[in-house]
Amino acid sequence: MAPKLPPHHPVEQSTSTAAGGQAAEHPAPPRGLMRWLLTTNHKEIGSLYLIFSLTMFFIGGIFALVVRAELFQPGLQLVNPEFFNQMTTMHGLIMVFGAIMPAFVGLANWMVPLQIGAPDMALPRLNNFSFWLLPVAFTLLLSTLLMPGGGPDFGWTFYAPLSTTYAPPSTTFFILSMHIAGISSILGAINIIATILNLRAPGMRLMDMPLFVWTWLITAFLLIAVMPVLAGVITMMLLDINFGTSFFNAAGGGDPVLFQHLFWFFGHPEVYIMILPAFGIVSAIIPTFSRKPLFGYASMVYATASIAVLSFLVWAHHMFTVGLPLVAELFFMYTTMLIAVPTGVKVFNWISTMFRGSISFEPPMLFSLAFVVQFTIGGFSGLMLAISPADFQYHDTYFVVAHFHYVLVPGALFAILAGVYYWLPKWTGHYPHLKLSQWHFWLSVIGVNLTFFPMHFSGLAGMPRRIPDYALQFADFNLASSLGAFLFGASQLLFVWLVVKCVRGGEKAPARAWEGAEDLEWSVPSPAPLHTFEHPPTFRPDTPH
Amino acid sequence: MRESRTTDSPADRGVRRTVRRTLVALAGMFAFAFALVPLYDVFCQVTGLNGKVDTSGQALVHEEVDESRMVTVQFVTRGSAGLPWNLEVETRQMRVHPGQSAEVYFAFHNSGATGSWARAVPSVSPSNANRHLRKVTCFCFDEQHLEAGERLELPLVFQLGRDLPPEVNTVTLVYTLYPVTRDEAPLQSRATAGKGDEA
Amino acid sequence: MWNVVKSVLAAFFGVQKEDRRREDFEQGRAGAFIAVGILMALVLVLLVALVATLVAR
Amino acid sequence: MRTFIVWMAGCLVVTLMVPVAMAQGWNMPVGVTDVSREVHSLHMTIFWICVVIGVVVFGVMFYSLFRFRRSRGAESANFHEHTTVEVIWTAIPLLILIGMAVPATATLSKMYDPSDADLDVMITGQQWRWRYEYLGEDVAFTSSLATSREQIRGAEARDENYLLEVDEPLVLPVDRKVRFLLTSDDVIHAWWVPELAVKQDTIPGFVNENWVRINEPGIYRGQCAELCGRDHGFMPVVVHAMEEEEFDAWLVERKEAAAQEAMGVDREWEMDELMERGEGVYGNICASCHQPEGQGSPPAFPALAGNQQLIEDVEWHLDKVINGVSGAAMPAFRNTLNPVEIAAVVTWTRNAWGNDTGELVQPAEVAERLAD
Repeated sequence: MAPKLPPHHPVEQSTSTAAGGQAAEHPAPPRGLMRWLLTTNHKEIGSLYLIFSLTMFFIGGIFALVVRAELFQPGLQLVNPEFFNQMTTMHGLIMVFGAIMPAFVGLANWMVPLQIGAPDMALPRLNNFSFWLLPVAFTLLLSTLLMPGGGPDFGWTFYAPLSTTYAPPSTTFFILSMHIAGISSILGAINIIATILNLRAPGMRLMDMPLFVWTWLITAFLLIAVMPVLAGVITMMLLDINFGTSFFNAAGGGDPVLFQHLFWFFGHPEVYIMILPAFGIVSAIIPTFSRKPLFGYASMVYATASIAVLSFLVWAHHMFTVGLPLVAELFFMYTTMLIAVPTGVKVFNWISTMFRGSISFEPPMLFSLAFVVQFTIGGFSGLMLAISPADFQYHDTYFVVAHFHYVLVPGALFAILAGVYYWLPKWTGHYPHLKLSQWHFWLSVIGVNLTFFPMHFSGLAGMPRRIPDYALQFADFNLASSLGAFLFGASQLLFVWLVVKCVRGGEKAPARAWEGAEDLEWSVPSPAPLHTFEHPPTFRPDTPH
Repeated sequence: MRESRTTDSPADRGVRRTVRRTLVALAGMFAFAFALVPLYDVFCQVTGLNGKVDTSGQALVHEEVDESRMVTVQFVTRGSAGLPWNLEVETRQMRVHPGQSAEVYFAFHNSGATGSWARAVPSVSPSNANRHLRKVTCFCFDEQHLEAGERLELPLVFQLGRDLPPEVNTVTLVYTLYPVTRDEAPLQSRATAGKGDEA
Repeated sequence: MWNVVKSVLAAFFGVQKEDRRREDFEQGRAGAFIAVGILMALVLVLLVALVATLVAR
Repeated sequence: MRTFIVWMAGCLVVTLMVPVAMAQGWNMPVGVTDVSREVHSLHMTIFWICVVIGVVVFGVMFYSLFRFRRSRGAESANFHEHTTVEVIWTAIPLLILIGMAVPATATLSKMYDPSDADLDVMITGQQWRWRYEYLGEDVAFTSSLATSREQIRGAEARDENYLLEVDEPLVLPVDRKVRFLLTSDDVIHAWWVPELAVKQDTIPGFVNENWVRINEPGIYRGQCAELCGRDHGFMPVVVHAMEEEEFDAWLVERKEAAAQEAMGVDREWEMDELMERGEGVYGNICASCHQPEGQGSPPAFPALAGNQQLIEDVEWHLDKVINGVSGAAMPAFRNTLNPVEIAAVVTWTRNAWGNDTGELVQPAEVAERLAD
């Protein structure tokens, strides 16, 4: 087959188009705190999201370290079981809703307008509002820890009736904070959809968009589809707790299993909400550092869409042990296995992109390569979990913990870190310190694998998840996991130092900071001025489609 | 800044249209979440998922009794916290032919010092027998009230369909007694409205 | 119409020739693709459900 | 280049770790039932399929990283599409998956076989213990954690079966099909024994079904697998599988012991006897929530020591123990404890830790309350 031309585009290098005529029509922004409270600039809001997410990442990380410290050796040493349960629950909630999701929204805020040549998000004031909802939501959520009876202690999946009839009194506040965080996500999604569909540079068609934009568009649709379902579920919980209904209470004719169906109808697409934008980031970075166009751009888009559609058809694979009828078990087993196909296509495409490229190993590429390998490992364990009879043994053990941490930590989180390293020169005008970033990378990789790899074995050997103390045969695995967790946690401090250093100074970056980078964001100066693309850029797809 | 512009560019119109559409989709999905509650009940009744049973009586179907097959039907009764009641069944198990109707009595007894309301929540195992179990009369369709010390016997009349899957030889009916706080009752029926209001 | 179905099938499979894709994006209407896509998704669900039911017998 | 070698070495170490670890027995147990063997073989099949795919995929990836690295002067090609290859790598995984689905479906169908069982056992999850009832046999008992608090706190050396010991294991015969009916009194639990490949959620108000036919006698240990509140990590499952004759003898013995206990209800009990019995019951059943010294852990678990309502109102006290508290962790003990045990534990709590009421509740009184 004859090689075809790439589906992406050399970009106008003249910075005059991009930055031309800024400042003149913009009043001076208010100073100090008010500036950040009132900002409607997508770049500033993007930075706010990222800083918020980093803060939450450390808070959630501290909770994880409390858990790992207690599990360092058998016996109850540091915390009592009630507090342990609150820590596992809060760790999950904060990492999912407070760290990973806002980080992706932050990246979208920064990069989507730059990648499609838009001057800002479509709804800047809504953008400001949806950000400031988050600190409110999470302050509320964290404050439940100080309430009588403690914070949520029923796992991030908050299965009824443990989270309704048997829940601590603070649960109503937990529901409220989830509602606020949910509204924030929904507003963010509306904004992103409106931006992508309406503010693309003239001449840029959907199939010309960078994959990060594509994956975020699909993610935003997923958010629109499932966040209302989450809102519905927690509203039903609220009614059950405070108004005497019995949606999930068997005593009143309700059904606890219904909760799980509704939750996972939200929860499984939620999993993809946390991974699709990661695919987009990696699909931008790998071609850049392979100096070769992305292999199979169209099939990447199709695969993302297939994954999104399939994500609505697999929810009950989280519930194989609740006593589903045989037909349902088979249906969900088959659909779950089908997801492996588009996911596999993505991995193959990334590898084909590297094949016969000209590969260099800058920090963003290192994190992306680690993403590909370790996300694939998470995918393998996911395939094993899909086999329903085997899942009877894996379900609710550390094998599952290992699986989803492989997908979310060296998966989603590494992709976010890769994106940050990739775009830091654009944000700050400086390259991140090379040696430090390499140290950060290697320590993170070792830490992550030391933490999560042994969990496969402890799970297979029979250790259930969410237990504060364990039988002696699991001691070695847990020791390794705890050491790894502390190593990983500590190495993230390096990251903070590195980012601060990079903001303050460092090697200057040109507009096109990476040699192989092709998308529109590299046509504006580094650091990107506050206002870009006030006049739409000339988008010149070099292929005549 | 965009919003403060007075000009009505095509992009602005597009944004407004997109926002309108996503808001409609949002409202639809929120409603859908609540619609899933009754839908789930229908789904359960069709598939027998979770041993959910009809909460209203079904008509006896007159069909030929399958003399060649015997099925064991077990009855299990359970209490729950907060209710000083006993529920006992006259026989723990009986053997019936598919197509045959049978009657069994359950004795309720309130050993508490005050009158109270309760409901027996039914469950059937295995779940694929559920579709073929027809309850003609059951105390589980209604909430029951017993005065302090009162004793009450209520019947269950049921029939196993002839089309009961051949591998099912034992059917277990479990009844769990739950207390009902009477002033909650209207709300409860609202929550379960999707499957035909009982009583 | 048949072309739309073929393209959607290709999308489900995840593989499509570049020129065909270009053709779709120049000639096809988004609405048609979405409608057929939803329809095919339903067909897929029914197909898997059918297989599951048959196997469970 | 150096970086690259480190990469490869790291990946190699991780890959080599896996078979070594599995050889060490760090793997899913093969188990002692036909079903568990099938599940194990499914697990190993899919595992090796993943290993093979992984070796191929990562092999190509690392080859590319090595061969086409810029520091070696690689020039990039410009291809970005190849329909045949794409079709192949979509079709092959699909075929592998179908190949995997076939044995998985067969095993699953076997697990869902509801046909006649020789013995029915009802398993009820409670915060935080298991209750076993042999249906139609009049044998029922509660099984709770036997590991001492001192071991958990680290004041004593930990036993070999730390946290996996119970006061009374579930006793089952080998070579007979045992049907489990699973339900719960409060929240969702999951009954799991890895060696039996049975993990089933227990759901309040609903009954789940599962079954097992054990091939080898022995003691098999597992745990609750669904987060069920504070002591989720402290509700182990122990199954003692016996030869059939041995099991029948055990069943007869249990029935006689129950009859013996029932006879004791009618006689007059002494304070000392009740206190001794009550302390044992309290330690087994009540202490996990209300704490060994009766101080409780409010607000979820009220204190018993110095509890005025309890001290003043014996009727109220009996009612709570017998009938439980709706929507709280306090279960009804009317069916799980016998009259002697209820009388003993009530007597104990009314006279321990400075609750010196001096009152004594006779088993006969309790029996009367339960009956009328």
